[in-house]
Amino acid sequence: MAIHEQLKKIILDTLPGVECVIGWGPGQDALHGSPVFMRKPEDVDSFMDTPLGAFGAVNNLALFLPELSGKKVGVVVKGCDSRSIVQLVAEKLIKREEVVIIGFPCEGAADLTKIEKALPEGREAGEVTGAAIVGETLKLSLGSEEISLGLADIKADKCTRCKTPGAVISDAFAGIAGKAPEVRDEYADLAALEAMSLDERFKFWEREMSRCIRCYACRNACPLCVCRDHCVAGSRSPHWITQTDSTRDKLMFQIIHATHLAGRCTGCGECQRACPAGIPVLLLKRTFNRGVAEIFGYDAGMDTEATPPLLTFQVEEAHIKEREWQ
Amino acid sequence: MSNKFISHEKLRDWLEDLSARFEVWAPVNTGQDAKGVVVYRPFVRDGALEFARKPVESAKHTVFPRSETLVNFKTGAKDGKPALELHVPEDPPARAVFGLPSCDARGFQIFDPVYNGSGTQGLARDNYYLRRRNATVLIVKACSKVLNTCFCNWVGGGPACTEGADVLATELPDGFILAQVTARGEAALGSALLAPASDSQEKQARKLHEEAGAALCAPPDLSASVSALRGKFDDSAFWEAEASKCLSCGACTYLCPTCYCFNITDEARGVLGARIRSWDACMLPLFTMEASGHNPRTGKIQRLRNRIGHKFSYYPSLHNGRIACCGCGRCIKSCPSSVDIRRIVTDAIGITGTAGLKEQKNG
Amino acid sequence: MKIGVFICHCGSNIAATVDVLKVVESAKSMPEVVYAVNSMYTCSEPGQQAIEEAIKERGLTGVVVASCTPRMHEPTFRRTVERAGLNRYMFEMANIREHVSWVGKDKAANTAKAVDLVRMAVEKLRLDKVLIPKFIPATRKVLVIGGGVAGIQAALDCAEGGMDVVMVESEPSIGGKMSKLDKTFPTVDCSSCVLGPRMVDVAQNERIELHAYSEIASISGYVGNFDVTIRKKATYVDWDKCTGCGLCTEKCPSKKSYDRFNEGMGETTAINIPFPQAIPKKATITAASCRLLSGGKCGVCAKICTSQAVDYTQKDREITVKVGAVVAATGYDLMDWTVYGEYGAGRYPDVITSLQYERLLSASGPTGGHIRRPSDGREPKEVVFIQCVGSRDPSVGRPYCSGFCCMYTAKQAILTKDHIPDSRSYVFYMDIRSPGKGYDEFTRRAQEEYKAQYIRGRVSTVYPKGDKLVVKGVDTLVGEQVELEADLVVLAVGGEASQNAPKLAEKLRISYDGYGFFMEGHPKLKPVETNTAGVYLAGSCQGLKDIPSSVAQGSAAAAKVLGLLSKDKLESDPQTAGVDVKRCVGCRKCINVCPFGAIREVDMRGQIKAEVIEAVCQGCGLCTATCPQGAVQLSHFTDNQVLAEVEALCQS
Amino acid sequence: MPELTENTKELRIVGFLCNWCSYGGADTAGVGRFIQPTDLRIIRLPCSGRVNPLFIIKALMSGADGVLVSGCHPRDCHYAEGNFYARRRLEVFKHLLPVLGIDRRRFEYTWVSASEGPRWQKVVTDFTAQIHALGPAKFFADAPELDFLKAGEGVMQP
Repeated sequence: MAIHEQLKKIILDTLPGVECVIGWGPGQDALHGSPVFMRKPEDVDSFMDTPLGAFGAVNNLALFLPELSGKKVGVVVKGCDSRSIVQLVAEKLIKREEVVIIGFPCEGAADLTKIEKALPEGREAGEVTGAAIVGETLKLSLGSEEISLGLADIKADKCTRCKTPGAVISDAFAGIAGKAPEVRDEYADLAALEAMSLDERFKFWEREMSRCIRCYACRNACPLCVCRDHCVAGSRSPHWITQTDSTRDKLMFQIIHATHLAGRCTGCGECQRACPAGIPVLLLKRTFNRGVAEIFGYDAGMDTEATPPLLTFQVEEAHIKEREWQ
Repeated sequence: MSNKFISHEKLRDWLEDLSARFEVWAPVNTGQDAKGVVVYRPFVRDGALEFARKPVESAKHTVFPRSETLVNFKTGAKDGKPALELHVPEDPPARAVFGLPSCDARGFQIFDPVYNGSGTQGLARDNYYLRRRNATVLIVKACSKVLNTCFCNWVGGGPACTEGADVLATELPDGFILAQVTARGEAALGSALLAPASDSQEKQARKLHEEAGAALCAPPDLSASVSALRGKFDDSAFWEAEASKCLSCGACTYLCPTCYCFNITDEARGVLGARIRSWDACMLPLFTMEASGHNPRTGKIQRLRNRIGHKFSYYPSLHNGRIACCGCGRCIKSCPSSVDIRRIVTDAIGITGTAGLKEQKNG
Repeated sequence: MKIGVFICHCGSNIAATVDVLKVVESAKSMPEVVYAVNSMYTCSEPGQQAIEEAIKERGLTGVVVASCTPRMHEPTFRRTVERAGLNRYMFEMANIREHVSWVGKDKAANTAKAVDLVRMAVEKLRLDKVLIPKFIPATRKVLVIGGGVAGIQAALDCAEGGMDVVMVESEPSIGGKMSKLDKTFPTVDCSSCVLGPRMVDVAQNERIELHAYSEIASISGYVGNFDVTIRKKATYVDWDKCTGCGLCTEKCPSKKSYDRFNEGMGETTAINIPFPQAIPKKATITAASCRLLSGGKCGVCAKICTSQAVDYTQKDREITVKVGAVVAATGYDLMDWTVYGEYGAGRYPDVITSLQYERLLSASGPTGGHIRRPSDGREPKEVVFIQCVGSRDPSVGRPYCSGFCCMYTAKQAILTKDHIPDSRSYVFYMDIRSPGKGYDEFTRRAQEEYKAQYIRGRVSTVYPKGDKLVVKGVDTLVGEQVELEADLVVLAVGGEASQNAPKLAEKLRISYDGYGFFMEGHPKLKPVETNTAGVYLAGSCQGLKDIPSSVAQGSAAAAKVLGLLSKDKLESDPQTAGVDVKRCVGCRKCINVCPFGAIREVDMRGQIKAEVIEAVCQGCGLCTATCPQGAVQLSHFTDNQVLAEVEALCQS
Repeated sequence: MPELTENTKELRIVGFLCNWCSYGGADTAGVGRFIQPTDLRIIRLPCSGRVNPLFIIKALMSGADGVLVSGCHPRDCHYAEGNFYARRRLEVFKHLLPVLGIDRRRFEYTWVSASEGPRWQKVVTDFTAQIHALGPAKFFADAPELDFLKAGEGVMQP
């Protein structure tokens, strides 16, 4: 039985005991999936019923769990999504017993930006009229035109460094979890930025952030952003940033978001995916992820019993040489 | 007056020529590669102008900036008492926006009655809006292709609709044909660099307009949306189902050519400060937050209901039935959760609207 | 807001390197400043008067004084503005002396810096809020942890002042180290004659509730309202029934138990009363030595006890008490002297510690007050004292001076002569530290009257030779090697913080230094306070000290407790954190990090919110730096205030 | 100790100091007349644990050329644990600066006790020299969005 059929069966079995099961259904076009909240058995029909199938299961559905706390819900997760759940549980932001986690062996998810970049010059993803996955290729129709793209080339970056193709924790699992791949995150994206001079890096951010429209999709797409409606982005007390359309304040917000996620971010990349202006905001969070891994050997979202490193301390820190300066 | 033509080679010369009289804005690829994000930027000669892909954002900020200073102030003391000095910023320069799609230009027509005092509710004239609006020439570029999120024809527009445009430009293989629409458009076309358009060029342009229009599905009848959405107002199950996946971010509203809401805040440092107006969005929690801490729109369900209701019911009922949506599709295209305004409206009316492009085979 | 700014010349201290008038002029154009003036000495009476007058005449609602460090005169000026009717927290200081005029030579640069600091203070003041102290009810009862001389003094003084006292002692008897001493310096009066009656007073005082052989399991709460759980360790004897007759100790067949009270100089029975003057005078069974409790057959004590007090099934039990204040008087331990292998410490029976020697000197000790060598019971004639064993020795991690060893060594040399007139004492010392009343005279008496031979230098090695111990050292005054043959070697072992001190400190939420000694609130001005309100220190747990100093601290701590709890309600410092419940999302991050347990989770109409217990909050602001949505703000150091200060510095 | 030349133009250095140790250490340096460069301005906070790392970037983005944080030595915190948290947060935060294009050396944190006047002098002197070696930072100093804060000509009375 195909994975999505197995998942449907698990979802149908889960439904009677939960408020709803959150999964992926069709989006506005052939390339887009969309979160679907399955409450009735007939809602399950459209689950993963899209041309891209599991490859189009892009959204991190853990996002919706905190707002549903108090209700028992099921959620279908990719491995990376499960890490968000682990972190939410570790921080007691959701209750483990209120979530039924349904995992499956994820083989990667699509990156729409990469698909658009792979199209011929001047063409855009919105022109796509049909899609199908055939073997390792994605076949796209743009009107009468047919274009084939290799799946490996349009997979999200996070999939190439994924350590958890199966769920870290789950209550039900479709199929058999593959062996966790031996991958090391080399932070190639950061290295590319760091190949620039300091001045160029600053100009890079200035240029990228100038596109920001302050819609806060990055924040609202982040499953670990706890403040939600109470974000400091709009508050007067504290008044961290002005409401002016200034690159400085827009960058400041990204720094605030990244700082609040330091030691907590699982690198799911939803912030960057959600950004309508295509700003690589994940880079800032990954900077902290790398730092936290170096200093504390800590990777968020792997252990429900762990304390985020910035909410605790050691009297003697093994990897902090604070006396190096002075 | 006959139509004009400017070749691709001379386009930048003309825009530069235009820059003597206007602050010219145009779509620019601001990314790191050929597929970078296209947004509107002030024209610079060596900028990466792009007309092939639709700008991610609408052009509304060229007239209605994301933030603008309403008044500068300086606090101080005089004779042992606090004192205040005020200063209103000077008028902004005249602008010409080149290459915006028709839907973006139509968006301003939805702004106008709200800000020019002609609206049915109140007669306030917003001079900050009007002084920019009246000094801006909109040179619309007819769409040669449509996207699967486009639905301008549902709300009375079309790929080459001239409503709201001062000039209509159509891109031909070798250049742009420019048709004057309003008197204001004439100012932009008074350049020696422009040649008269030939009949065959005119014909070509008309053909392109027809082809683009034909690519869209036939529009459903939305005339019932005003009453349908009003009827759905208390149907919490309906709105919960539609809003479950919404993130309650501001992407849809801030990309929208017709969302006109704003916030006013004072930003000060020491004795100097400014009262600024900045965009606000009904999808964000602070929009309806009251000073007491009470928020009448408690969650995303109420917020999404307001956004759809405002565009397809409340605004039309105040403005002669005009729907406050220009069908640009950006809210759908850029929604991180694929919330589709077309579907919500047709669901509310209880009809099935075939969304998107004719050839499209939806998932 | 109407702000007045007062710039101090401090005579020439500030004016010499800062153009004060220029600062005044600049201040006049700062936000909401309606008055700015210079002042020769702002802290002087006319200086303060001028502030009061300006507040009244000009209707000032906030005041900035630019002068010395706020650590010096902030309280002074707060009182000044309060006298003029302002809230004392509507006041800020700019430190233009310590941080400007005294550390910079360039007058123009100093002046610019002073202007910046004044602007910063003005911007902060603009966001200051009126703060009003709250009053919290307090339990008028004190917990004294430790029943040594310091704890006894604190307990008795508190009881004398009308305060109820709960005393917790980990040993079966109170008395502490002092109860083990034979005599005390410099008066050579009997230690138990001095201490004994005080111990009895503790037992008899109706206000004092004594829990011996007990430990602190946990402490929660805050000043005025601590909840203490005391673990009463199993003694296997019902102390309510035990009369302390001692019959059981005579009949107990297990007589080889380690005698803790006598520092191992003798042996004792499994069921025992540590010493005749013990308070409470009750028997305790050492389970490990007891034949019955270690699995064998016996039960002799139970049979013999006339009051049926023995209960082999007894378990540890916990009781809880509510107190308003805590005095920690947990004393010290001797450092592990066996690290000095070169002295044969722990290997040669006739190399003993000074405390063991006290037990040999004591009439109530294992030898009945006759000095006898542990090895053969012979009276020693040649006694060598080695000082600074575990003091002033960085090589064993004890760089500090224990403070009391010089004096007790002199005392022991004197007592040795008293006990054995034909004996000779030798003292190897580094320096003689005797800065107390009658102390130096005392060490001289030891040398001059009692002929103790003081040798300035360290001992390199001690080794046995026949029934003697050879002590090799150096006399640095004459620059010669010294070699002595001793019958007994007494090591003046230094003290160290109690092994359990750090654990207790964590329960009390007080700081401790790198050695484990508890940190006082201020080294000069708050010697018995800690940084946790309502927790005080007495005796050697704060740092090693002799009996008079310990007693003085005991009294000082008692005075602090009596002062604190003299009213039914306590005034809390309003400069605490507060939660904006409208912004709080209940993520609990602040609760996790608060070092004082000052934030609790409350349910507000089904939503989790954080709540600061103002009386517990010490105002560190860690929560404010932790809260992602800025819902917890520390009064007077809010995010907006710090941001305003940053902007004030960066805009200029 | 590196000396600054007399005529070097002052740069903007913001210091965040805990009240109990480092602010006291700076006072001690003052009492001892330990002459220091004048660039640094000190913001007094109760504890280094009060330092939100975002204060640092806020200062740098608002026009500071350097930021120094100083607290009690580890184990000596007046509040027992504040500086332990600060140490972790500040250490992690250091990683962000170079990615933003800000020289890492524009921010340092250190520990100075209330008795360490001479040490405070050295810290200030060395850090000031370090910032002077890097020169002025011009992150957003000339950004047009700041214009709104500058009341223009032709001020009119209300």
